[in-house]
Amino acid sequence: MVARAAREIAPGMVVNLGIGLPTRVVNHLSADFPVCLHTENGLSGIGPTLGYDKADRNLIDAGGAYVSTVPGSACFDSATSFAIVRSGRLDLTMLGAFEVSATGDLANWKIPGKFSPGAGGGIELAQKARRVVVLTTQTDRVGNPKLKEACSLPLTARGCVTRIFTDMAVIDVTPAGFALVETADGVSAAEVAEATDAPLALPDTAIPTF
Amino acid sequence: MVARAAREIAPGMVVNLGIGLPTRVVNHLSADFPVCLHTENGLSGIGPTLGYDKADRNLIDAGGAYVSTVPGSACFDSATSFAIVRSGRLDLTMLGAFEVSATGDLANWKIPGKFSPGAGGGIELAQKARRVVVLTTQTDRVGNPKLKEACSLPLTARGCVTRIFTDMAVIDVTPAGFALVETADGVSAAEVAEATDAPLALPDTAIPTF
Amino acid sequence: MRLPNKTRAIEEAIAGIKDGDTVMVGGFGVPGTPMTLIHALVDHGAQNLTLVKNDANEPGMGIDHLLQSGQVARLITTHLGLNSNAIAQMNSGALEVEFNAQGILAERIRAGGAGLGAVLSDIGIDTELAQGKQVVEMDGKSWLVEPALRADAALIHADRADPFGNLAYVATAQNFNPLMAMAATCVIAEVETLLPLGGLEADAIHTPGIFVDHVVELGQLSEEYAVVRR
Amino acid sequence: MRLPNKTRAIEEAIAGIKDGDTVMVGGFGVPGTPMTLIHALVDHGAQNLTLVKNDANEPGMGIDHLLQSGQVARLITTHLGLNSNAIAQMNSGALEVEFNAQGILAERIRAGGAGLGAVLSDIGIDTELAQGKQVVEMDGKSWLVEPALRADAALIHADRADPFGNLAYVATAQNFNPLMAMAATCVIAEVETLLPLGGLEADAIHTPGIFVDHVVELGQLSEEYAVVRR
Repeated sequence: MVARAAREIAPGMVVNLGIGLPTRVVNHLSADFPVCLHTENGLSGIGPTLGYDKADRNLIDAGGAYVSTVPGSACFDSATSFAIVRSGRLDLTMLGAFEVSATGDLANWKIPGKFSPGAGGGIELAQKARRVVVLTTQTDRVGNPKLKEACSLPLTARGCVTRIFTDMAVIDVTPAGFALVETADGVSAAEVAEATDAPLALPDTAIPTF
Repeated sequence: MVARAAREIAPGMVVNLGIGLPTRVVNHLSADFPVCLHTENGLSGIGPTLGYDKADRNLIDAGGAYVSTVPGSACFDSATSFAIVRSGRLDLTMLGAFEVSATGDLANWKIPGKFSPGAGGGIELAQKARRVVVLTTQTDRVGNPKLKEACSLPLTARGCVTRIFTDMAVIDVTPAGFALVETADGVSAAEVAEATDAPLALPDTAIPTF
Repeated sequence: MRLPNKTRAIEEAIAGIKDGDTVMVGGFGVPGTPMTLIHALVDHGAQNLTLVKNDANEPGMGIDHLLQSGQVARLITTHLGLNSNAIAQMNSGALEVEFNAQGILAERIRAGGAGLGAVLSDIGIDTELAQGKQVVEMDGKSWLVEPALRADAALIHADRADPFGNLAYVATAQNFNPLMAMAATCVIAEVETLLPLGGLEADAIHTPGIFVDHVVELGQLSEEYAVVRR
Repeated sequence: MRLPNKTRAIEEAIAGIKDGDTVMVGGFGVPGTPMTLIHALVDHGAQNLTLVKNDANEPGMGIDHLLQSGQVARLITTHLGLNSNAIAQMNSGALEVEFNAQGILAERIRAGGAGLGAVLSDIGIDTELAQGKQVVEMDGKSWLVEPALRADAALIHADRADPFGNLAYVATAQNFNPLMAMAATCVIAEVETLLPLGGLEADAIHTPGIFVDHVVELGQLSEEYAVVRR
């Protein structure tokens, strides 16, 4: 699924990869692919993640991983970094999710009573990137679908998500709700629908696999 | 009067010298005097003004004069420059004036129907510097007093001026109005009062001269 | 991953500007004024423009060329004192002028570049500059609403750049350039020196290339960039 | 003219912080966190503090020391995910926590440093983060009022400085430091390398020394500044 999500990045894009699964997308981009990766703690032009031995103590991404730079990287303060986000200069952000609704609402920062560490930069990414896609497992640890008719958790942003990459499928958020685009190799459309807590439209044609 | 005004600058101050007469104060500060001069077009640590032959085409003050730097000068954009001004980091600004009122109102940017090129950075300097003093002639070109009971011109800022240096005198703005502090050598208190269009309090003691 | 290349021929960079556009122009006096891009905009010929610029340069220099060619309908600025042509056009009604306090113009542009709606300020609140402005009460105090400014295009002058559009300025040529480079849909930078990727130190970049759309390398600088002898 | 000297012993720099003060602390994770100044503030002992910091570091690191010593009554922040101590204190009610969207916290601090009253933003306007916030209508759209934040003191970490307090940061250790260095009445910077006046290039200074009150030169860096092996 991470490799499939990486193919969503078009040449020339400015992209922010959210904490967690999305960060791993960087490992699927080739050295000569033209893209600018942005991290909200103040760096454009992220290079591959580094091991502790090669790490620069002052060079991390927003998730705390030690990253490298590429020729042309730029460093900036947090106000400038979110000016980039809020003024619409991010072509794409890939975020994790607790829940995504059939109207593209995203919940990924708070589970009342259980998990409320603050949203960090997630709200601005979700609300202001030109395109927001989600990278997540189809269900949570106990098997409950993350794609639902409506979110039950506090929202990060409304109507922001346009596509979801899961371990089972690629699913679009359309004006009519969720629509299956692709399935993972060996997964059936029926299995995806079963693991989705909302209607899932199927294409008229054969469903590609990834 | 310019030399006298220069003595108003205490060691360690951050000072902005307005366009016109105030700019000349720089020539009365010694090389080892501890002070930081700020110009609103984006420089802290102004050094002496330069002639055209030695000028750097990219290094001017807000009045367009070619200036130099000192060790430790910093350059910054216009937003940062006025952040310095509005957040109260200027200990002192010296400004020119068309009129000053007995309550410290300043008018120095517009003469309706005659002169209205815009206020530039003058309003923020007058409103936000910790101390605002004025450097001007006692009367205008046709002999009309610039110090008046109330300003007739559009205001730059209200109640901002605390002291005025003129070719005739040093005059404070007190809660009771104008008060004579010093006179220029050879000028009498009566002459200053005559050239002031508002009551002028005289000290009980002998009046120093400059 | 490698960073995309944004170097362009000047005509291509400027081609997207349309009649009626709002165009921000960097510079405070000569330093930082994109003299070459301004001439290209005169040649391009877009009409009925709104310009945003700190000052109107001087007669025969900088944006005065756009005023003289009649391409400017409106000017948002802080001070016109050195350009008698601009003042004459304003007084005759040929040019609509909106004056801002200088630091407030800077903040309005920055707010546009930062995706904010406005800033609240008390500058000029008890003077005629407050006339017509929306007032908000907050914690018992009155504040003026100073709306964010954005533009269709920004013309920027930088000292050094790389092909991704990372920019560095020198001395007092910085002024409004880094702010305007955040606040326009299409940001065009003319640069004195174009370095390869990696030629600018990451910590010494004033404008991250993410904000910049087109990079135009200048050749020999014209006399307009030189020291002005008055 | 020469620029004044602001170098101080660490105890002298920190001495002015009082019980009940609001203190901004730079850093995002380890990079840019003024570890040494934080220890000095623990030793100093000021109580009932309000801290403003992007995150709460991790247990046993950075501002966790101030949380553990019980000096912090309130924390204005964006994310506590890596500090279980902070979350426990929040859940027990020992620590009052105010969460902000990260870029909005940055803008509120910058607005304080720029002498503005607030910024208007639409971030989170249709979520629970908007609850309790003042709303302003402008041009037919609703905006949240995000008030400026200022502090009594700011603790800053810089890579290089000169005696006047001009500061330069490296890599992602910049983060909130340049913003907080604008927004406090007393700005205290710890610096890894102290250079003579003129040792920093004027165009490569991130924080002009005008904003800085005290410069503290660090000796050998403690383990707390090192790469974190999880």
